[in-house]
Formats: sequence, C-alpha cells, structure tokens
Amino acid sequence: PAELAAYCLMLADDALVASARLSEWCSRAPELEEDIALANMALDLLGQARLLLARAAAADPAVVPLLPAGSPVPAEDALAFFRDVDEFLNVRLAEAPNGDFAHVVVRILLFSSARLAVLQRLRGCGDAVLAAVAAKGVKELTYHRDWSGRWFLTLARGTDESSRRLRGALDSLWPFYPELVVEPPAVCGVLGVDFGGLGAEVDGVLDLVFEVSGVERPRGGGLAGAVGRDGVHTEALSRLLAEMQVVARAHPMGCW
Amino acid sequence: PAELAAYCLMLADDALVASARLSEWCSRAPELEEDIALANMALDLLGQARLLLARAAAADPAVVPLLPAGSPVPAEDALAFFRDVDEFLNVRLAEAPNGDFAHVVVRILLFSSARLAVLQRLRGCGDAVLAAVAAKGVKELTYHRDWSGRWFLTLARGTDESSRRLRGALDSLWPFYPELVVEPPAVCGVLGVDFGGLGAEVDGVLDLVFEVSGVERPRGGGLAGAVGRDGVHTEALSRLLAEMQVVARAHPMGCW
Amino acid sequence: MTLDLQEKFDAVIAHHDRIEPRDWMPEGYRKTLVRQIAQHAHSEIIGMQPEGNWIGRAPSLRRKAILLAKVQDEAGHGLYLYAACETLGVSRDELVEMLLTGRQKYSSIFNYPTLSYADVGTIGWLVDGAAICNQVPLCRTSYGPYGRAMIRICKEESFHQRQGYELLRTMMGGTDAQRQMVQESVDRFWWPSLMMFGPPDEESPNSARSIAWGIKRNGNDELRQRFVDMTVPQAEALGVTLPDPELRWNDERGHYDFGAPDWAELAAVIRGDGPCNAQRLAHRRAAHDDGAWVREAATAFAERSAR
Amino acid sequence: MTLDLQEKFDAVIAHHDRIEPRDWMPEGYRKTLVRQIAQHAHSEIIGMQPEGNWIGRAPSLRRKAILLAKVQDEAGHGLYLYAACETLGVSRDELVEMLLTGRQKYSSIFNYPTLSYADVGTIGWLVDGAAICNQVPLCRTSYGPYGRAMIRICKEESFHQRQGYELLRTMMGGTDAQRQMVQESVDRFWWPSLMMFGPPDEESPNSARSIAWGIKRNGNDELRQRFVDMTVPQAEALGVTLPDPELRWNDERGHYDFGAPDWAELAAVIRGDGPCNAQRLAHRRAAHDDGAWVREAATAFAERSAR
Repeated sequence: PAELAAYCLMLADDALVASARLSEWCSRAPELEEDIALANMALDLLGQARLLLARAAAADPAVVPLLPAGSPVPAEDALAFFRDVDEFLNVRLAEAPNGDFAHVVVRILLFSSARLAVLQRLRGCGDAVLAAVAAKGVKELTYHRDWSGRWFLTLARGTDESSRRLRGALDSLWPFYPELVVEPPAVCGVLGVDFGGLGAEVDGVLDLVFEVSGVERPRGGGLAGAVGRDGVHTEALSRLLAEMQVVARAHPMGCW
Repeated sequence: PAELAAYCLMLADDALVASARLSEWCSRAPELEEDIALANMALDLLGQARLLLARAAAADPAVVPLLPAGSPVPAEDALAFFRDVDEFLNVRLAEAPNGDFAHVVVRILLFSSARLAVLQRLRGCGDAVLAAVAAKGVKELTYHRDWSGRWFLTLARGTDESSRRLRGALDSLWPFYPELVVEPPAVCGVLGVDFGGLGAEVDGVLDLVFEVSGVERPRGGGLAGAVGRDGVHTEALSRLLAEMQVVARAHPMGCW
Repeated sequence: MTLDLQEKFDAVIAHHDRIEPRDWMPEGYRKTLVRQIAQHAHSEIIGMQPEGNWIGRAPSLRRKAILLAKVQDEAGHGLYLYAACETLGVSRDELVEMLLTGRQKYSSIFNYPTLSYADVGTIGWLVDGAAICNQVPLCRTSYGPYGRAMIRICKEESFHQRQGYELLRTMMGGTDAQRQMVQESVDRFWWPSLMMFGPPDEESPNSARSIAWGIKRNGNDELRQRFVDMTVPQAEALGVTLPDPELRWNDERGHYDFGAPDWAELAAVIRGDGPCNAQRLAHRRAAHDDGAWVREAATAFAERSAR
Repeated sequence: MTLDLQEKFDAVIAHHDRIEPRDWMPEGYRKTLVRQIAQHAHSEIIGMQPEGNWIGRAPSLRRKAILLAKVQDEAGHGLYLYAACETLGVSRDELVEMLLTGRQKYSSIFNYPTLSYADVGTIGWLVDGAAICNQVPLCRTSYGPYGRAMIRICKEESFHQRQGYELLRTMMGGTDAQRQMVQESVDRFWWPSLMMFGPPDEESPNSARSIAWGIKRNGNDELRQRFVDMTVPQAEALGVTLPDPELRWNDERGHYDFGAPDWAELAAVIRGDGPCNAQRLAHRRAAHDDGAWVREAATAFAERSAR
C-alpha cells in the first residue's frame, strides 16, 4: 500500500544519497585501506537502496515516474534517476556536502547508529521483503557503526588537530541529527513495528561513543522549518542529483 | 555558411564557458570590488557568447539542436543548453576548474590577451555582424586584460606567498596556452582576415607582463593529443555542462 | 554645550531634516544607525548566496545575464552601505568582522535555501518586494548618507522586483511543471517573507526609539500589512495561491486579514537555527579567509609602490 | 660465496622457478623488480581516477554498483602490489613518495581523460584487455610474491574486462546515441591502448634484460600483436570500427596487420605532457596531503594505546 511504499522510499533515499556522498570519497581517502572501507560502505548502502526502491515500486506502482512508452529503464532506476529533488525523502544528514575525513566519520556514526536501530526493529516487521532487507542491513550497518566508532575514538584521542577537526565536524552535522530519529507514525500500523524509544536508544549508543572518546555531546536541537522527509532539502541535494541523473536523463530510452 | 557558423561557435563557446567559470567566483572574491569586477567580466563574455551563438545559428541553422515541435527555446539557448559536451568547441583553458585567485588572474590574462588579438583582427572581417561583435568585444577585453595584468603584477610583487601562488597558477594553466593562438585556416578565406603573426603578437604582450612582473615565462609547450577545438575536452567540462544545462534540459518546452 | 548640540539635533529630527556625518549626534543614535546600516549591508552580501546558487543553472542565457547582474548589484549595494556606515566612524573591516563572528545579524530570510529556479523569481517578487516596503520609507531616514544610499538602492531593488515578477509570470505561462514549480516556491517563501518585517510591534522594543529618532519611519506590523495588501492582488494576477487559509479582504478595515507567521520559527532562525545560517556564514568566512593572502599581497604591493 | 649465490639464482631463473624474498638476488634484478611492481601498483591507484570520475554519474544503479566495486578492486590491487614490493625492502611510504614526486611512473593510458560513460566500458574492454595481455605472462614471472599477486589480479581483471565488454554490448543494443557514444569512445581509446605495450622493441632497451631475468616473458611488439589479434574479432562482434585504416588480416603472417601508433605522442605523455598527467598527480597529491593529519592521528593514537 501507499504508506509502505512511501516508507520504503524514505529508507531507500537515505541509503542512496548517503551512498552517493561516500562514493565521492573514492580515490581520496587518507589511506588505501580507508578508501576500500568507504567504498564498501557505499556499496552496502547502494545495495540496500536498490532493494528498497524495488520494494517501493512493487508496493505502489504509482510512485514510479512515468517514462516514454517502451523505455527499458527498470523501476529502481526510474525512481533514482527520474524523480525531482522535491520528491526525494531522505534526511538532510545524508546529503550534506563532504568535508574532511572527520566529517565522514561523524556522518557515518550518526547515520549508521540511527539506521541500525531502525532496521533492527524492522527485522520483525509485517512485510517479509522489508524484514529481509532489514536483516541483511543490520549486519552491514553494524560494521559501519563500528568502523566510524573506532575512527571517532581515534580522532578524538589522536592529535590536537584531529580532535579539533572531529569536534568541528560534530558541531556542523549535529543539527541534522534530530531528523534521523523521528519516525512517521503512519507506518507503524501497517508494519506492526513499535518505534517507541528509538531516539533514546540511539542517544544512548552515541553517548557511549562520546564518553569513551572524551567528547562532549553537542548542545542544541535541530533546525527550524521543513525537513528532508517533507521533500524540503538543503541546497546541496539538487546539485548532487544533477550529477547523479545527468546521463540517465539524457537517455530515457537507453539500455545500460 | 558552415565555416562561419563553426567559427562563431568556437568563439561563442570560449566566451560561454569562460563566463561560467568566472560566474562561479560570485560571492567568493577576496574583496567586494573584485567580486564586482569578476561578475562584470563574466557578463561581458556572456553577452559576447549570446551574440555569437545567434550569429552561428543565423549563418547555418543546421548547427542548432532540434527540440520538440513547438518548443519556445530560442536558438542561443538551444545551442548553449542542448548540445552535448563533444559538440562544444571551446579551448580547454576556458573550462579548467577554478583554483585560487591567482588562478583566475592568470586565466583571464592568457584568455583575454589571446581573444583580444583575435577580435582586433575580426573587427575588419567580411561579416558585418561578427565585425560588430568584435568591435564591442575589443573594448571589453581590453579592460579584462588590464585588470588581470594589474593583478598579475600585484601578486608577483606582493608577498612571497602571492608570488608563489601566481607562479603555481601560471605553471598549471600554461599547457593550455598554445590552443589559444591556433587559428583554423578554413575561416580565413571566408572572412578575409589574416591571422598571421597572431601567436607572436600575443606572446609579445605576455612577455611584457612577465617582464614587468619579474616572472619567468614558463617553458614547455602544449599537451599531446586532441584539443578542445576538436570537441575533445578535459574531464571538467562535462561536469560544468551538467550543471549549466540541468534546468533547461528538464524543461525543453519551458518558457523562461 | 552638549545641551545645545542635543537641541540642535532634536530640531533637525523634528523638522524631518537630515543629520550629516559631521553633525553632532547622540551616541545611542549613532550605535543604532551603525547596527541597522551594517545589518542591511550584511544582508546584501549574504543575500548574494541564495540567488548566486542558481547562476550556474539559469535555464536561459538571458535569465543568466539578468541574475548575474542582479547578484552583482547586491554586491554594489553592500559597498554603498558599508561606505555609509564608515561615515559613522566604523571601518569596513570591523563590520565584516562583526558579521563573521555573528555579533551583527543579517536578514533572516537568507537563512532559507533556494531549491528551484522559481525561487529566483520568488525572491525578486516577495523578498525584494518586502525589502522595498521596508526601505522606501528609509529614503526619508534622518541620517543623510543612509537615506541617499537607500534612494539609489530602492531604485535598483524595484527593478529587481519587476524582473522577479516577470520571471514568475513567464513561467506561469509555460508548462504545468513550471507552474507547479512557481507555486511550490511561493509556498516556501510566503511566510518567511512576512517574517522579514520582524516580530510584532509589541515584541519589538527598539522599534519605538528608532521611530522617534527618525531612523525608522514605520512599525513592523504597519509595513507587514502594507506588504500583504500590495502582494495579494499581484498573486491573483499571477495565478498562484498564497498558503494562508486566513487570508481574506476585510472591508471594514480596508485591508487584507492574514494569519500569524510562526514566530517561534523566526526566533529560531534569528538565534542561528535556521536551515542555512551555518552554511551562509561558513561560505562568507571561507571567502574571507581564502582571500586573506590576496588582500595582504595588495597591501604589500601598494606600500612598496608608494615608497 | 657471491658466485655460488649468483649461480643458484641463475639456476632458478633457468628452470623457470621462483625467487622468494629471502633468496639472494642481484641488485639490478631487485631494482628492476621494484621499479616494475611499483609502476604497476601506481597504475592501479592512479587508474582509480578516470573511472572514478563516472561513479557519480553512472546511468543505472546496477552499473553504479559494478563500477564502484571495480574501482575498489583497483585499490585492492594496489594494496597487494605495494605489499609485494615491500618484500623487496621498500616501504609503501617510500613508494608513494616516488609516485608523488614523479620519480616513478604509472601506465600512460591513465593520462587520457574519460569523457563519456562509454569510456567505462571501453576501459574495461580495451585497457583492461591490454593489461591482461601484459599481465597473464607475469603470473609466471620469476619473483614469487609478484607472480602470486598477478594470479589474483589477473582473475579480477578478466572479470572487469568481461563487464566492460558487456556494458558496451548492452549500449550497442540500445539507442543510436548510445551506439555513437561507444564508437566515439573506441575512437579515442584505441591508439592509447596500443601504446600501453610500450615503445617498439628496438627502442625498449630494458626489455631484453627483463626477459633474461624472467621478470618479463615477452617483448612489447609480440604482446601488442597478441592484443590486436584478440581484439579485432571482438570489435566485429560488437559492431564498432577500430580507427585504423591499415588494419587488416594478413593470411601469410597469420596475424592482423595494423598501423603504427603516434610514438611521439606516447613519448610526450610519458614525459608528462599528456592531457591529464598534471591532473592525475595533483589529485593524488591532494588526497595524500589532505590525509596527512588523519595518518598522524592514527599513529599518535596507536602509540598512546600501546603504552
């Protein structure tokens, strides 16, 4: 039904957009090992996005943009490449432009901690496909969280510069955090999942990381105004999509 | 005829792409005065591009990309927004991604010195429209060259850092210089213009600037392989065009 | 002596004449003016960003030229206004420092993102429209250099407003997708535009003093009403719906009634928690920091040449 | 003693057996190996850029995943090869330094730009194809760690080559615009691919010694011919034209005849004047420099934890 499709789109867009930002790190990491790790995480999220987009399309074919008759473009690609920016429902944390390595560590920590908590709950949800995607995702996101937690600690306790950069990255991304732990109530009934206590759970995980690292939890809440889940984004997303969609849109009848 | 159209496209694309890079400086210059100056030069080149694209379309309507029947998009916009990257004929100097302020100073110096010499010759050419565009452009480019020459001198003789940055920018852009002073022979017959001695003339202007500034002329010639005038570009141009064309292409029947 | 000066100052204000830079003025007047002119200048400079965001993507070359020239005008306005402020004994460097460290503010509206090309039109129509409502009375402000800068700026602003409206009108005459884009943009910018006039008068304690000094000429609510009355017919002509269910003509008052903006949102944006506050300041700071070596080189070169 | 060692080394080479890290080896052999393996490792790392350029623009999510995984594999190949090189007593840091300062080279092919998505396929088909022609014989190279790394790499490279070919085949089955894109890409990459085998044998003085040492197993021209013979039928199956008017089957030789690449262009590219040399090194240097503080932090943290 429509609620399930909409919810799958949100989860898919989070993964798709976060994956795109991680991919931009390719060939730019501080060490080859981290280049490989970042690509791995980007691939995990891309894989999740594909399954979720397909689920959304199957749950409600009306969400898939119309293409010219006879177009061979599959539903996952129609959704990824032929929706406009205000139809994307991802949280804004996913789209924030890349900064330095501390920035990607913090982004992954916040993103994976919240998504892991969501997918853990969804493993037992009423939709078998979504439950399976969630189960697979839980393993992947556990790795993402551990990787980013390790680096968070390393940077916090490394040098003065790394600690300064880490705190700067945390301050700059923190205002996007509240969006991550809000769950649309409409979906609960459909899926039979209880999202109660989600925020507190993720807070707890993060507090643990902050404590071990000797980093103070930033004050301040979220930002005023509409959010990513409303289709209202930062200025960065339309640029990201312009790049992502340019070739696909130039060839609506293309075979790839 | 076709040769005139092709030549107008080359000159138009140089201006259009160079203008796009200058526009990216908007709200990023070291002082408000320079922000205004850079926007001025971007506007001058954009104006030249529009006249030249219109001239190309009039000289040979076959160069204008086909749009859906009834599209209100004028020829200048069809040419700017609906050609693919390998149909752009600009020199690669115009498309090189922006660097620091020294980089934009060097780019403008090289670009305006060469273009000024070309337009000075074209003022007397056999095509009245092109001659008029050239006459207007000569005034504008004289200002661009003087602005960049003044800044070249200032940075060369300013601080150690500014001098180091200036030389770095010059080294990085110099390999694109030879493309600027090659003129396609086909056009000479059509226009009745003698491009002989163009390279030596521009060399002379630059040598003067280098000498006054105490900067050594870089060694080394151009790059191996195909060039911008062949439609073969750097990796940067397709990204620039993806941004430039994204809205126009999303609305081929749009009115702006 | 000071009494005489104060009397003379009061007389000028009472006669709606101009105070000039060399005239004596109370310190509170000077400070209020500096704060207001600086905030206005900063708004022009920060305001380059949301529109500048679309220069590279302008969908026609004509619109690209119009937009680039407009953003350039904003830089020019910033220049005049910094110059006006300098006549009050503050340097441009100090003012820039105040902006970059967050001690002086800029208009809250620029903390909202621009998300489609229609926003370029909407900013021209609504945001410049609101700015003009605010600024036209300032052409008669009591401080000479500020008033004269405003005259020039208002002329250009109304040109910009017409261009913005014309873009929207053209888009409304285009495709369905374009009309939707305009409506979506107006939906996002309507309430923030109303907030541009500041909080309601009863919560705007400094307003009264500014009015007494002739720095401001009207209260926030009066200007907001004027803006709504002016804009509603334009929206109708354009064919867009303003996103306020309470908006309707009140025959008795001779004005449009309208709903209350979300004042908590305005407070959050002013506090620094708007969608783009951090981004706008970071952009400005990066430009400033990236340009430091250039300014140093220019200074060094000028000193060397002067020798 | 050294004589005995030399004899033993020569015997291993003569028997096509492997030299292992702890075995004695002539200094020239070691140096040649370091140079060759390092160049190969650098090529994998620099080779991430031209294809990485299109990850963000991949036109389907399936292709995006394939491309991202491929570029990731290249990073992995770089890792194995640096490790193989380290068995010869050179650290990865030293090797990276040699790359960044231009004292060691990487494959000339990566100094050409990628200009359309078809280039991703063409690089898989032609560039990886040429690399495989070069590398399959290296699985039998005389230095053990290198040979074993090559076995693993070759397996992944042929997978990449098939993926590249499959992309081109799919595009050739698509629209006219896609077919044109493939042809245009092949036109640009054909000659540079032939140049990947290096200059003609008579101008490649080090080749003979490398062959004698069992480091290389074949001459440049022989491998180039093998590549052409393998590729022409594939091009026919694909439906693209290779941009060489002299290309035709020679019944007598049992090989395809083909034209001479522009050796002056190859020399220029190797000298540093290819279209992208400066860009590729600058990108690598920026990544290295930007990561310095992270590596320092990791070292500092490890030291602190060890205490």
